Amino acid sequence: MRVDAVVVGGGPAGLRAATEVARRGGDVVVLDENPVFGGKLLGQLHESHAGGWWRGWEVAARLEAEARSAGAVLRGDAGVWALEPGWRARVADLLNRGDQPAAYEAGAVVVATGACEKPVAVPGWTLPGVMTVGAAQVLTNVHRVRPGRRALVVGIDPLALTVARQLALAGVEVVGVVLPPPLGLNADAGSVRATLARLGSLASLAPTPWLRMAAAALESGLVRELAARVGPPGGVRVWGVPVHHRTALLEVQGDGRVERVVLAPVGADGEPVTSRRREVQVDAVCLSGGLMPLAELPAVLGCGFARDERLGGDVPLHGPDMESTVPGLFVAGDVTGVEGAEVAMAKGRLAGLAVCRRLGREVRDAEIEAARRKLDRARQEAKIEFYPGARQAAGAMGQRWREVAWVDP
Amino acid sequence: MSDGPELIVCRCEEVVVREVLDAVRAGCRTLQEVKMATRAGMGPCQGRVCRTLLERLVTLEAAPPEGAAGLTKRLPVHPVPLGQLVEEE
Amino acid sequence: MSEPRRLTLLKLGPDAGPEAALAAAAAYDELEAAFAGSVRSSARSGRGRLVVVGGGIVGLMSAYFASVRGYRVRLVERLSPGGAASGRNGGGVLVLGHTLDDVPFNRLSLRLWAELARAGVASELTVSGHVMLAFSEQEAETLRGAGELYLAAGLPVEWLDSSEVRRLLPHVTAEQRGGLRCPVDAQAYPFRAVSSLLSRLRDGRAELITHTRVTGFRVEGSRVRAVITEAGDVEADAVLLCAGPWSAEVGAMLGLPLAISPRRSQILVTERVATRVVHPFVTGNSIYLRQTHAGNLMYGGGGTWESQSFDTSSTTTAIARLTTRFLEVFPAFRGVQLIRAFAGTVDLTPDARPLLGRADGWENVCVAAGFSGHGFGWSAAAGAIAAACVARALGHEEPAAGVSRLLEPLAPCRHAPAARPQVRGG
Amino acid sequence: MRITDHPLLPALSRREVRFSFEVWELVALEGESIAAALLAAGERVLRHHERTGAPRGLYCGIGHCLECRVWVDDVGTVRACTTRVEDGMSVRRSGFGGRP
Repeated sequence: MRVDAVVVGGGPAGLRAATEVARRGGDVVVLDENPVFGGKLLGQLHESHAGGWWRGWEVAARLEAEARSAGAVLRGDAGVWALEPGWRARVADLLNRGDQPAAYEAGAVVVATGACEKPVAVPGWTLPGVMTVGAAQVLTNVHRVRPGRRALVVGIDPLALTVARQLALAGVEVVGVVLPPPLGLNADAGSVRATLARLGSLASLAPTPWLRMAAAALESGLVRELAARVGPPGGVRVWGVPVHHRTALLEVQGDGRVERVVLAPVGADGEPVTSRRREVQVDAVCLSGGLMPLAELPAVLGCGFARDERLGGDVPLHGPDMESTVPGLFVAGDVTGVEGAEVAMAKGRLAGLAVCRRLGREVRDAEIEAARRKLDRARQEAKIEFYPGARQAAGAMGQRWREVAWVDP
Repeated sequence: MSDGPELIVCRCEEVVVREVLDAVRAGCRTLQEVKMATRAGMGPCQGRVCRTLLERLVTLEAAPPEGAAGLTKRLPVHPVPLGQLVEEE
Repeated sequence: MSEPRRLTLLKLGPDAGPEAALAAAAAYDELEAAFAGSVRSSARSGRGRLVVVGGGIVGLMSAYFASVRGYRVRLVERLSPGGAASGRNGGGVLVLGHTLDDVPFNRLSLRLWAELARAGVASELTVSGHVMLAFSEQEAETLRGAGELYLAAGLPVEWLDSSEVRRLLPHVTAEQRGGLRCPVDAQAYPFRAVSSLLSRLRDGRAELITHTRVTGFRVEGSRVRAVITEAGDVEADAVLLCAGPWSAEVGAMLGLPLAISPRRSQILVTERVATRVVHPFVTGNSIYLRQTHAGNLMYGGGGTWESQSFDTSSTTTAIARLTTRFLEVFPAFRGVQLIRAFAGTVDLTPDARPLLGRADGWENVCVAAGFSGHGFGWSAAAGAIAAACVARALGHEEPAAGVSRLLEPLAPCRHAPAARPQVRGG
Repeated sequence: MRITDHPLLPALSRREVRFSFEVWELVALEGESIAAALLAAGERVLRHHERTGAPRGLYCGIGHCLECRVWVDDVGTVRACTTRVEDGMSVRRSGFGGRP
């Protein structure tokens, strides 16, 4: 089937991009693996910078309605398994039916595939009942099923704390938020110091003096060192959830499913004090290792990539109009750096305009400029930085684009 | 605390830390070579989950040769039912 | 569009007849007498320094057999050992389907693979048999005729009618018209075979120099004295070129006109399904397929999309075409998921027969390359024979006259006049 | 395990659908994923590892890790986390003769 543009991913960036294209008369189809649209928005529930609650599903519904009324076609259960330059998107109906096009030819493609969670390896992490915080969020807020009666959250970062709070709101007893095992392969997710650095970005949201202190400590390496050692020994409560920034999970145990966890305090040297290990009964464990861009389609196409941990890892190199190094392939949303839904929407809008221009439709420079300003503003206003320094990193992308700082995809 | 030798790194193929480290110590220098020796990264997720863990584990143990690629990303980018791949008439 | 040739592996030409089949049986006896048992270590040692160029399955096998024959082996590999087509292939160790000229060699290989397994080279070798399926009465007729010749060539085969095929392959389509089965054909797992050979070689048999490019040769008259690499010179009493599709490039450094061209071969692999839903190796309908020991189904084959290059990307065209053909054979698997597509580069020769033996113009250079898509199955025989060629070139052994006669048609420079010995980069 | 009273999430009215898992007949709510429906019914074990037989359940929840794959008759392998349960669906832990 021939269309003007294909958008891969129906989250905030993809829906927003499609709306821009459709509003300017473009034939556009949005393809998403999920049966419902909105991506990560669907499970989001946290306090917004404007005051009140950010109810992601309401935002998703609005974006979906806007895209549909502009004329975009939204197709769910659709897995895009290959992109061929020129362009052709190969699509699988994941329910294995045969009533929809298996390919779309298009003049441009927007990859808005979002982000996925980085793994946290823990002894026992394959037991049923161990899941990522993202999985717990979807179960709780989308499907309205509790991941467990008593849950432990592992990993101390903005997403983990947000989900811990959501679990508590849903009536799950959250026994605590702790560090992952301090194994070399979990990198700095298990380190007290790196944890404090991550928490700094949350300080303005969380009404906890200790967190604000930790944020201030970021300014000085010496103070950070000190903060790592002298934090409240019993942990702190963030949004009513006990956060133990000096306790690590050692192991998840159970016969065929999660039954208990083994925890131990972490000493000043960063090593767990195994002599003080203790068991806690839980039936769910939610792991958080942070988010990373999900950029497989650009990688297979040989796009240039740039590695920046402040953006979550390897991101497709892209220019000021969100075009990748492969002409006609645009990227938008968290796939270009983990910055959250509002920034993703702004990226999507910009990408949508750029696609229209690529398709030969009239887009005034002023409109592009306005979209760029809106993106800048969204970045400034974003309350949660998933990784410290994301704003600066995103700002540096323009420089990188000019330098073409390639890394092998 | 050591990285528990029996800790599963690749969930799909149940490859544990010890197997990966043994492969590296036996001479494997790249993720591709580790994959060949252990099956790590060969399951349905094709390394989407374990890739970063394997990268860290291998580089903790040995420096990969210059320019060595990690696990390659190939088509299809996610599993697809065979019935969806038949040629159109 | 003309009907594609669907009997995937059947390579018997129209001129194949009973006499050639009987000759093939006799040839196998010669090869067996010369090479059976050659996986076992001889008492000889310190016979000289052999440098193997190329760490694919043929290079690794050659290194293994040469070390067994008493040579000090160093193997130079540009990237990862077994990292190209040697690790990415169908894993067939097959005789059924080959030309009558090749049958004795492939029978030898089958035997040596089994000997290697007994000697501790783990490869998940399974004597699963091989069925060539017919999808028309004409194909059935062709296969029955071929069966007679293979029997005469010493290969046990039997004809299965359609219902017998279904008993052997419970999920196969009812559309098939029977099949020719060879019970002794086998399959192995390339990753395991490569890994196991590597660990055996590293265990004191050979020195492996990996991630190192060969840049030239140092020569003296008609002898190579050293292989020049990025990591320095490697002194050699003899050199064996096993660089697969890159052999032409390496051979050119010695002025050798090795007629090898690269061709992409694509393979697809599914998620695991219950093991042994497909036990034998299966060919037909223009594809080959097998189920690995782990339960994954893999399928691949030839086709018009292949490129004459070293490009190993996977194409959507091939994925669609191969999958369509696979589901025609096994419609029941339409809900199973494809998890990966991969590709390797095979080393084609003009007559689809390998280049195996001493190189014209050089006293101490041998070649084992050009296996034209069957290198994995061939590799055990290729390694044993290549090691013997080295021993002959160095004057350490004189092979039986019958074996020499069999190897004449495989002379490495047969497709082009040998240039005057010359060297580049030395 | 279902959340029926939540301070912030709006109440949903969802139709009941019937499906089967292995030998059990179960009731789900329309629109929920297979994994959610099974968890609501108390079942966390979605499959067993093909080689070791170890039980596995939902892990990433976004269709990425494939841990939750199950077999749906007449469809094939699907991800329990992203596939909506449908009336009459027959879900099994694996296809082709069950656990190898």
